[in-house]
Amino acid sequence: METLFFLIISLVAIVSAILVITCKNPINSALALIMTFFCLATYYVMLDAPFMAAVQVMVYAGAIMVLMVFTIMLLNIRVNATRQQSHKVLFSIILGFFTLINTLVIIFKSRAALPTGPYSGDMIKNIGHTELIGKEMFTNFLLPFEITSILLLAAIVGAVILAKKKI
Amino acid sequence: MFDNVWLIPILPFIGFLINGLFGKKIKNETVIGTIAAGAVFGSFIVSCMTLYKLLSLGSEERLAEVKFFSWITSGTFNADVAFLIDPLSCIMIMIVSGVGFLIHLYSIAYMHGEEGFYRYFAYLNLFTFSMFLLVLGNNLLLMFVGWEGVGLCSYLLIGYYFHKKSAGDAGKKAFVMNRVGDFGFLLGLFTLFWYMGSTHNVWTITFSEMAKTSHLLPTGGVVTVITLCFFLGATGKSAQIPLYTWLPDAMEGPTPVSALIHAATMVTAGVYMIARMNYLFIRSPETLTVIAVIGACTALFAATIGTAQNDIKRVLAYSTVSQLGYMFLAMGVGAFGAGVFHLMTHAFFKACLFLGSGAVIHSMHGALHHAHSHDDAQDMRNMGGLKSKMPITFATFLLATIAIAGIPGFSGFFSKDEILWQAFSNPHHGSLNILLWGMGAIAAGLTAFYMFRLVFMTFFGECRITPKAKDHLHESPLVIVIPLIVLAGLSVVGGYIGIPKVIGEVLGGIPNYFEHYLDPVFKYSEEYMSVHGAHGGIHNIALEWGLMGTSVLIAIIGITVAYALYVSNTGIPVKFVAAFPALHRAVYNKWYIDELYDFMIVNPCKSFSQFLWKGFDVIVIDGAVNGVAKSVMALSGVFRLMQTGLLSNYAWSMAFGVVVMLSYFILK
Amino acid sequence: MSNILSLTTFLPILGVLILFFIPKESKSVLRGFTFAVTLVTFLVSLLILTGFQTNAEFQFVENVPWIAAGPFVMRYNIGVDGISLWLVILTTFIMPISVMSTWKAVEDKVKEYMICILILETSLIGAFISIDMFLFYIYWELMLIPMYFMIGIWGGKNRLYATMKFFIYTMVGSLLMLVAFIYLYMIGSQAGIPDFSVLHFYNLHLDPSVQMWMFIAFALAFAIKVPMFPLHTWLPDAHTEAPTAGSVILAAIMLKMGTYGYVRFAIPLFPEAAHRFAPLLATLAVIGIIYAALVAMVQEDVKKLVAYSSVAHLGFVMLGIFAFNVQGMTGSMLQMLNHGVSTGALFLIVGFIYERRHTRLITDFGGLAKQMPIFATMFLIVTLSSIGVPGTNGFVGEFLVLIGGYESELRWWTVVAASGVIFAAVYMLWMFQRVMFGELNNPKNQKLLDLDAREIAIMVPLLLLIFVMGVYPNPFIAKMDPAVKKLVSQIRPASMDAAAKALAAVPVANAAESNETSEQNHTGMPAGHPVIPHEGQSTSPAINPHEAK
Amino acid sequence: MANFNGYLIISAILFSIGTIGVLTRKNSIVIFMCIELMLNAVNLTFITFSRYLGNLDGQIFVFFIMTVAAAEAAVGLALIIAFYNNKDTIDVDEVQLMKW
Repeated sequence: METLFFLIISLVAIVSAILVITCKNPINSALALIMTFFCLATYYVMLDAPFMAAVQVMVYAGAIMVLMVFTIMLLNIRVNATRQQSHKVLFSIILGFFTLINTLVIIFKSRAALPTGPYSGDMIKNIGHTELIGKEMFTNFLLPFEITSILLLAAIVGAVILAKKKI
Repeated sequence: MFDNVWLIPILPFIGFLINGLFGKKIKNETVIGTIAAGAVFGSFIVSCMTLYKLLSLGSEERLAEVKFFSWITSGTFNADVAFLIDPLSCIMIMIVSGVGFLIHLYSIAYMHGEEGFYRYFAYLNLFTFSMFLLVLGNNLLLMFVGWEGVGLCSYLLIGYYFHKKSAGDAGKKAFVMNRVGDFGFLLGLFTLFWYMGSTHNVWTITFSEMAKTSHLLPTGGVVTVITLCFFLGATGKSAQIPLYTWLPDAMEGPTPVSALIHAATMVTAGVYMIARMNYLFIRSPETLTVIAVIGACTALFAATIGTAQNDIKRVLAYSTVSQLGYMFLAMGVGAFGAGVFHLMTHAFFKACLFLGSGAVIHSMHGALHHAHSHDDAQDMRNMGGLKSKMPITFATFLLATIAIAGIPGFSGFFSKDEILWQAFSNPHHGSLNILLWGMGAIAAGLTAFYMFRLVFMTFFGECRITPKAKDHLHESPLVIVIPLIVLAGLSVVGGYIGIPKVIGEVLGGIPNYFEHYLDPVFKYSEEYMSVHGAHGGIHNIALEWGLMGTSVLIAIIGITVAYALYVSNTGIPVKFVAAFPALHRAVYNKWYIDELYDFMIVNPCKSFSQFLWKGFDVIVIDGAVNGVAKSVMALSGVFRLMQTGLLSNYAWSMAFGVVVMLSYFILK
Repeated sequence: MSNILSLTTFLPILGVLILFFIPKESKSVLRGFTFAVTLVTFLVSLLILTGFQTNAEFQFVENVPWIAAGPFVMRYNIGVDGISLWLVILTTFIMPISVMSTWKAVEDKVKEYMICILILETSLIGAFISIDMFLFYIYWELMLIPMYFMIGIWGGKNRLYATMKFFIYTMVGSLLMLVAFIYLYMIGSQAGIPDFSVLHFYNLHLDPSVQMWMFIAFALAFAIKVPMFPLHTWLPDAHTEAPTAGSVILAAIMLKMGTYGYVRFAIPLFPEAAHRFAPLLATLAVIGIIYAALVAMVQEDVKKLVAYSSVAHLGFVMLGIFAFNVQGMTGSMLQMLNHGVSTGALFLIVGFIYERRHTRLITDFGGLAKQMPIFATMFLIVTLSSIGVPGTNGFVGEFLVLIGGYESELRWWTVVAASGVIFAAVYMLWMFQRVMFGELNNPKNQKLLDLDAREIAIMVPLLLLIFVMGVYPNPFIAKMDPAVKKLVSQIRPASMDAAAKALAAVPVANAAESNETSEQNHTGMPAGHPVIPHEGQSTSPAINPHEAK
Repeated sequence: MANFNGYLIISAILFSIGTIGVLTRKNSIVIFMCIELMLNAVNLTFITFSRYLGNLDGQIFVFFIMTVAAAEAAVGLALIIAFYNNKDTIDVDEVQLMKW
């Protein structure tokens, strides 16, 4: 039963991903992307990572896509009908196809690694996923956490300066 | 015993240093002259003492080596600065210092008023120093130092009037031709050193050791190569057939220089070298034939050119080349003693002739200068009748001319006749002897002809000088005349110390002092001859007298023809020239040898090097280097086009890169 | 004292530091101070000379750990032996002279010029004394930089082309050498060699095929520097564009770097390969001698003529090196010193007339002998030394090279090289005659003044050295003899088995066969000349008159 | 645990779709979105493995990817706005100044 559900979700994800790259109007592709993000969120839940799903929805679907849609609206971009030259499209599809083939080959060729980590599936369920992540985040990964804050600061300052009309 | 020998070369060297460094400040000509002449006179005194000490020794142990310091020692090769005193070197130092001193004395007056007076005497002393090195050196390397040193000094002295382009060219020509000869000398030295070392483990270049180990040398083969190379060196230095054209051009230098360097001393270096290494030359019959033939050819060839020259010094230059041919002829037939004897007598009368011609030119120059005419002071055609104007010069000149012509009783006769007889009777060349003797005799006749032509044209007949200058012609000052007289005396008396055997017995058993004196030097070659030589030499007294008579007869014929042409009826030479214009022009232009050398060697060399530079160096090599640079630029031009500026291209190439790498790692 | 070598090397750097504090405007102080520094360095280097005992070992050795990066261990390992001693003394001797010669020649940016000269001096001395190959490589590259600036900034018209060509030409060569160094180090470290010191690598026996490639790399780098025949075109350009001092240093010392490289690194490290390549490189050397002499003959520019003449002189040095015997090697070492002195003097002379007339074309001169007599005599002496007239230094070196070459397998090469002696006389005397003799008709020439006290002071030490080395070369030869004998012994035994192994190992190398055949008929004179059979007869004691007496 | 492969397959597909999108589209905003899509595909892989391997490092790393993606989005969109102000278009092929 679960696999059937999984198949439906993946079908939806793939169709919306394709929609993202094919539809002419950027708004439609934005919406399709949001749809993909939701599918991903469900995956995360299926992988016993509910907190991640929540964060995914909030950050990606909520913040980033909203920003994107806002920019599209701000710049009221006319739908340009011109498509890339055909030969470029053909090459890129071939290239995309080859990346797919490569990754699939890696997936199937690689031997299954041993589960080494301390947190088994049911542990997450009974202790609570968020608590575990919090503990992990603020003990081993404290330094990267601080660095990401600096990264965000830099991004904010950069975005403000770049987007201002007269510097 | 001979410890003061080092004084001989050092005195002229000190004279050179003083005049060279401080000459400009001294400025007083007599002081510079006395320093230079005094230095050579000092060497003359010491050489006399050395000769006297040498004669006091018994004839067997007349060999002494005095070592000063070791010059170059590296590996198996060592050469040290050491002097060898033996009969041969004693004669040479006597000639060099004696004639040298007289010429120094003569030049004090001759070079009076010259702008570079100190420079002239500095170079002359340097020349005497290097000549002493050449003559006294006990090993081949030291001899080579003297050898090149005299070449250098002749370059400096020929180019003395350096503002004249012809003098500069003549100097350069002399040096380069000597250098070609030195190339041969070097090769001979290397081959000898290498062969003796590698096969017999005798690593030496000193003459005494070479002589002692000369029995190890084979006959012919490698010795022929060695001796031919040395002979090439000798032809370069002593102006024989292939490399003689520099000597006539060397007359650009002042006359005393021609007298000292190009008559008495330097040009005899080649003869001395062969005499010094007689044990080598005797061992290769092929080389001896080559030397004899070239000697005879040079004698005849130069004599023919001498007959048609008008410049008084050119005539004497060609006569020197011819007389040197005689000396090499003597060496070629194995008569080393006769060759050295002729060298000595030639030094006397040729120096006297040159100095005499110098006196004539000097007074002609003065006279023409007074008359402000620009005629050439050396051209015999505007001379004549100087007999009355310059009696002493005429007398000495005549004596020397008789000596060179080979009239009996004078030194020339004894030495030249001895050579002719040895050429005829030597055991080495069999049937070739007659040809050699014939060429020698004809050359003797021609010598007599052109020498007396010179005397008649300058001293006899009416004076052809421009009328205004006629009364300015006067006898040269005392300092010029004394050396003339001394040299004329020597050229008369000089012959009597080496009277040939056959005449000696007739005149009451006077032995040939000169031959006996030189015997110890040629000891090893005599031994070799007694063991290996073919014993076919002719010892017929009557034949010797007969040949002697014929050669004297030819000389007298030469004189009478000259008298007939240039004194009694002077019209004949003009008619003769008109009759054979081509022959005359050819002879007058030295058979176009110089033009031939230019055409065959000098110009192709120049054009080839021009091609090498412009063609090969600039186009090929530089072209390749710059070509590499340009191709790199072109290549970078191509790669530059890859940056199209389009984002999609860059993204695509990045993705392509990832795919390729990924697939590589998967497939590996 | 033990670290005198480092003191000599880094004294100029000390000078550079102090130079920074001297104001740029006070030119004479700058020049005076630099001259003082170079003079002091020369005096200090004389201490090395006096303290040097004549034996084959390295002396004043300093061996201090320097870098240990991963597999590579480099030590600051320096020392001087018979071979490098005289080259160091030559460097410190030439430097004060070249500084003195730029008194009036360089007016703008004098401070930078002096700094370049001092850095150049350090790198040259360093290169000669370094035993550690890596240290040698650093000094080898370091010397290019100051010379690049000296030619590039203070040079003549198209100086950029010349300096770029000079720099890239040498760089390419040295990169090859670096690769060879590292590869050698790799092999060495497997064989248990702890660091880069060349002494360890001397007795490391490599098999011939590896040796061949390594030798090619080294030989190419040093051939460019020497410069050998096909790779010489950078020299005339570099010389014509360089300022006087630059071209004196370039000619007197930097060219010796190439030949020193052969003697120190290329040949002793790879004896078998050296023997296999000896005929080829000797041929290039001999071509170089004749070719450079011929091309020098037709040059219009005096400096280019002198540049080509130094190519010819160094051809002689290479011939001496490849003779592989004591005379040849001593001769080439001497010829290096002579070339340094005489060509350095020649460039100074060309500099004098260039400073007066600002032209280098021979046709612009003529009849200077009357106008400048002192200059004329000095020019004459230096020309004679360059031709190699006996009594001057040129002759001793050339003679030993030729006699060494004649005894080795390079017999026919030496015969051709000896003819180079004639061409040398031709082009030098022809140039001398066109510049000095003849009519003084060019008005500009009539106003030239003779050498002043400074210029005479520069020339006198060089002239004295020309005569001293010509008349009494023994002290020079004695000091370098043991080291040369050791070097030759390092190469010589290898050659005996090299021929045999070369035959067995590399079937196709015909160079080995020619090397082999010429060794068989060693006794006969030029190849193919039969040894006369009846030689025995003359030595048989029975009838030999000599002993009999 | 066979179905883990499923998640990996999906992320591979999404990733390649994102790549194709980046390479083909000319509109810079859509390119931007495709990059976001690729990032998310990678996130999915991370979480799959963290779940499969049992340690949470993967998930925490996804956090960091998200922050980076956010920062990137901010700066990227600012760039696009600035670009639009100058060129009145956001067509990627217009920006050709960075060439020889």
